Amino acid sequence: MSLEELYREVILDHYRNPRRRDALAAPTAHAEGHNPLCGDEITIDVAVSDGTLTEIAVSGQGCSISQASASMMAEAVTGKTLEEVDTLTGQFKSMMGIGDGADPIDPERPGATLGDLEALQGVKKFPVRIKCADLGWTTLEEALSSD
Amino acid sequence: MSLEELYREVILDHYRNPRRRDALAAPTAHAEGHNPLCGDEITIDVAVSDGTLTEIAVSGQGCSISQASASMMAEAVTGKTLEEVDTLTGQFKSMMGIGDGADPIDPERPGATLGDLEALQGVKKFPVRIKCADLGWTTLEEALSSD
Amino acid sequence: MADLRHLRQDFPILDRTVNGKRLVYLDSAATTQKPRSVIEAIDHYYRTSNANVHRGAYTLSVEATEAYENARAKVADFIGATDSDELVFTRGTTTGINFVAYGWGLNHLTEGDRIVLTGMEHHSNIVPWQLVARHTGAELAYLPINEDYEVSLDDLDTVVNSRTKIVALSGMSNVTGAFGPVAAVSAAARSVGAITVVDAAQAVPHAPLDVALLGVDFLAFSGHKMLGPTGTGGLWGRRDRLEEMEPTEGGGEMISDVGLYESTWAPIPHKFEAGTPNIAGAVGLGAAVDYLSKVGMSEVRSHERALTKYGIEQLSAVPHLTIHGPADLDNRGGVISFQLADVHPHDIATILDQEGVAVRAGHHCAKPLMRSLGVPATARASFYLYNTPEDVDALVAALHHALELFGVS
Amino acid sequence: MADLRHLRQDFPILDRTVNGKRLVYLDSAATTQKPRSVIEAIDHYYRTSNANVHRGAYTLSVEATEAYENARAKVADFIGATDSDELVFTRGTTTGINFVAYGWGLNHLTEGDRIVLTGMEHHSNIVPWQLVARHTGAELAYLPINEDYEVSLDDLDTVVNSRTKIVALSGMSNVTGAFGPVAAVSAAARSVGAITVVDAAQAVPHAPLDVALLGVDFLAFSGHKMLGPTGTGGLWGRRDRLEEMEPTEGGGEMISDVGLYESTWAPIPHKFEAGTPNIAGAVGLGAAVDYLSKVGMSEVRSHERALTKYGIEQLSAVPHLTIHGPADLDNRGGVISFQLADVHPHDIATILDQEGVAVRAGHHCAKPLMRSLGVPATARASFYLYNTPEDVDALVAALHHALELFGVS
Ligand SMILES: Cc1ncc(COP(=O)(O)O)c(C=O)c1O
Ligand SMILES: Cc1ncc(COP(=O)(O)O)c(C=O)c1O
Repeated sequence: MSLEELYREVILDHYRNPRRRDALAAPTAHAEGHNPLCGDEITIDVAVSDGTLTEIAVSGQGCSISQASASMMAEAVTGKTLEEVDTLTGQFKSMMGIGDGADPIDPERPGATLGDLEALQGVKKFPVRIKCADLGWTTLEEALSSD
Repeated sequence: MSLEELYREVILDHYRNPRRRDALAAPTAHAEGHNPLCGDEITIDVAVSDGTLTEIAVSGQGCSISQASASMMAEAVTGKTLEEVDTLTGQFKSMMGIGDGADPIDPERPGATLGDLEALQGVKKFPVRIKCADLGWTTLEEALSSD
Repeated sequence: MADLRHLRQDFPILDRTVNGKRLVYLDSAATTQKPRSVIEAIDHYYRTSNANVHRGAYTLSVEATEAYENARAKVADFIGATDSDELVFTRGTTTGINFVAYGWGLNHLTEGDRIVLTGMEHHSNIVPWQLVARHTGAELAYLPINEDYEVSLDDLDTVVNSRTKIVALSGMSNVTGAFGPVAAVSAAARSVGAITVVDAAQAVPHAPLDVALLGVDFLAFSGHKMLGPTGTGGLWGRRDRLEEMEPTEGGGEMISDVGLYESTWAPIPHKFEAGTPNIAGAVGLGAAVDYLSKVGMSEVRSHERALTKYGIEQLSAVPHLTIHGPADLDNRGGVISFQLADVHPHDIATILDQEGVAVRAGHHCAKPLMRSLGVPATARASFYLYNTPEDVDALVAALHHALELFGVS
Repeated sequence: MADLRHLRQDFPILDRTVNGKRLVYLDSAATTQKPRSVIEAIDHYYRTSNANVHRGAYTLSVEATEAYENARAKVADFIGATDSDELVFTRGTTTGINFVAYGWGLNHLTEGDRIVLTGMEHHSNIVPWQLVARHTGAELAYLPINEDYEVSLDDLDTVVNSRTKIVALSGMSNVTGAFGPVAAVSAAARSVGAITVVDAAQAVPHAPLDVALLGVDFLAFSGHKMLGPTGTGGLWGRRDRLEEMEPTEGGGEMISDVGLYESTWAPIPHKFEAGTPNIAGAVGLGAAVDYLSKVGMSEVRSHERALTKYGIEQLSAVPHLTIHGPADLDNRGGVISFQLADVHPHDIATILDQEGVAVRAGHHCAKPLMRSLGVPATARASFYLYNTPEDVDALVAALHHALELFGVS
């Protein structure tokens, strides 16, 4: 368990410069997520049209892990079909060792499916922080299911 | 600590044939006592005139100790001045090892001051039962102070 | 009799003497003794992992949180709850029933509504309902007990009427040992849209129990009556019932957000666990449940059933002794209340204590039931897995001594 | 600094390592570690005297009752109460405050009455009052904190107005360490006929305190924050206030008589102790109080004062570190909340944990205060008698590592 593995540069970059913060002109769904154990918060607006997540806006506050994960997620899901988003969510949760395992990833090469998000795999070794990494994803799921 | 010392014949006699049970025609004071720890109950009516406790009626239910003690007390206080009752109460409590010690008794010869009540001195060796022995006396004190 | 004699060595207190005699502990209905594994689990927790739970990002706090939440999962599993969120840790049965009375009762009862209880309830399952009835204008109604010491179902359909919102009954009386008719009563409750609350203080510790099959809404029990630490207990509730229930204590851990004037609540079960919980207690209760599961609750039940049979036989042979409780062993647990001639129960307890035999004497927190029995107090012997026929024999011998002392023959 | 280093050997957990490093426990404001004497008192109780208290006429039960009531006397004495009936055992501060809110508040507040709180309260001293305000139509008003992190008394006379019935404030903030102005506020309360309730969760454990001199009406504290077991605490109340307070839990032990429809209550303190209490917990709390008394509360206070001085000095020298709390050491206790550059408190806690240093991160159950501070969370180090300057040094070293990891220089 090395802290250097947890606090990768790309994570700190997303923490300090979170992507997709701009409010959406016409969101079609919205959700607020909250980690009662630590107080982290994520709020998500999405615009979905024709089965595609065309735009997303993320805001919130919390630790580097929760904020960076949500920021990377926002990048990763934009422009994807809802089916692709669903698969990606499953794959991310698989990497974290949570979820139903329906969307496995190659544990040796998570980057092959998850790209930048691979940087978060160090979180798995810090069990308390898994919920932080997962917060954005759970909030997104909620937004999409409230649609 | 021998049980034979606790359950003296005179105690069982008072338990089975409690004295002074008859209701008073004209009580001047009344009190109800209750030992919340075991549920024993004593109810007392007294008639006081010219500083003398002329009559007393006791009723209640509970263990042999509480009922016998109240019965013996009733016998002992009838006809006494309030001052004498007060002294006797203090002496009884002294024998039980409770009270303020203002009315000491000769520990070697309690019978010299307390008469039959001496039979209760075995109770002192059974700490849980001291409150039982004392219940009648405390109730009497209450009745007299409510006067 | 399922021979559980080998378990006695797990209970350190059973090695002690009282007044020079072997301790014969016959008061498990009040609280049970603790096996070494429970005592050591508490000790170990304080020596290695003690920290406050939740909101802790450091190792110790994570370990403490895991220990606490693992205990919840174990206890939930023990009573057959598939969803451990449905298990709220409490201080005991009393707290659990009060939570339901105030948290569910206060906001579901209105003037003229009815709360149905039975004639064999413990004060814990009476007083909270009296308080809530007073606050809401609801009325109380009782299913009385019959001459077999069982809850009478004769008037079930009229007592549990259309205004009934809550039916609360004991799974087993702590005085007579009689089982409560939970299935029949909860069916009647359901048919009028009322909820059923079970006081399982004497039920959970002594026999297999499966909340998933019982068909009730809430069930409260005490950890200290099932080998666990004092100050522990559980309230199980169906998820939807817990969700519609208000928290009755406000504070830390039970909130989602707190503003100056308004707050919102955490999801169940934390909504009902305000403040720092009894963490070591929960850990100890988890160890207790492990112990009971290893022995097997069917074994516990059959051991106690056999011991109760033997106890009733032996006690019935004591002159001038009357037992208050059902004769049918399939309808009662290991609690035997009795009178002995005109020896007052407190005197019995004092006399037995001189022989090392610990029994309880008094109204057993069931004054209304005592009034039905027509006595102000009883003496009570109650069994658990560590009791043996020799314990019954010691009890019987001491009772003979009591008769002698009181000159009864 | 009062050198209490020799006490460390009394705390078994301090021997353990975390992530290969010596455990540096800096989270005593959340819960404290336990000395061997407390752990052993619990163990001893279960091995030798465990029984239910009160109503027991046998030796074990008498011993358990004595142990329980002796613990009450010790704890009462520890806080300066001359009458141990004024000390109610609770599960913790949260339960104590809820008891007062529901038991005293509900039947003394009416529409338009005012409850005054301060801007530095823990959720435990906010949420119960919100709940009771909602039930009664009373309103909440706040004494805000000023730029020195202290409760502002500027508007005391207008905030504590003639409609005020209850003033509730903390003796010491668990976030900033600031002491609450108990004397000034309770004087203002008295002058309008209001009662004062003190949240003494952080006050009782860390300095001498004497309720007989404080002039307040109720005072709640937690046993587990003063070396005692989890699931313990005390509510002290002036006799007349306790007597006019309603019980908030109904059940066994708290009654005088129970009928089918009406009941009457036992005298204080038992009126507020429904059900089987946390007996082993009370015994452990008694041992904790013995331990603290032997060390001496003035020693504890001066040790912590010196450690806080050192801590503030050392932390102030860490680049990009901001402390949220009063500078005046006479007006604060041993709790230091801080921000470190843009490193989120949870990240700080995770990083420190790798060095064995346990600090808490989050809103510390004080969301309204966090809003005043303008931060969603802080990291917090808090001290007790077993902490040393080396603990502060370990904290500071780990904070430097955090700055490195986050590339802040
Ligand atoms: C100031 C203050 N009040 C109240 C509490 C609540 O105490 P408990 O969780 O023991 O009920 C705490 C501890 O978290 C506290 O620090
Ligand atoms: C049937 C029954 N209900 C409720 C209780 C109360 O349990 P506790 O004292 O653990 O709250 C008891 C135990 O005394 C009991 O026997």
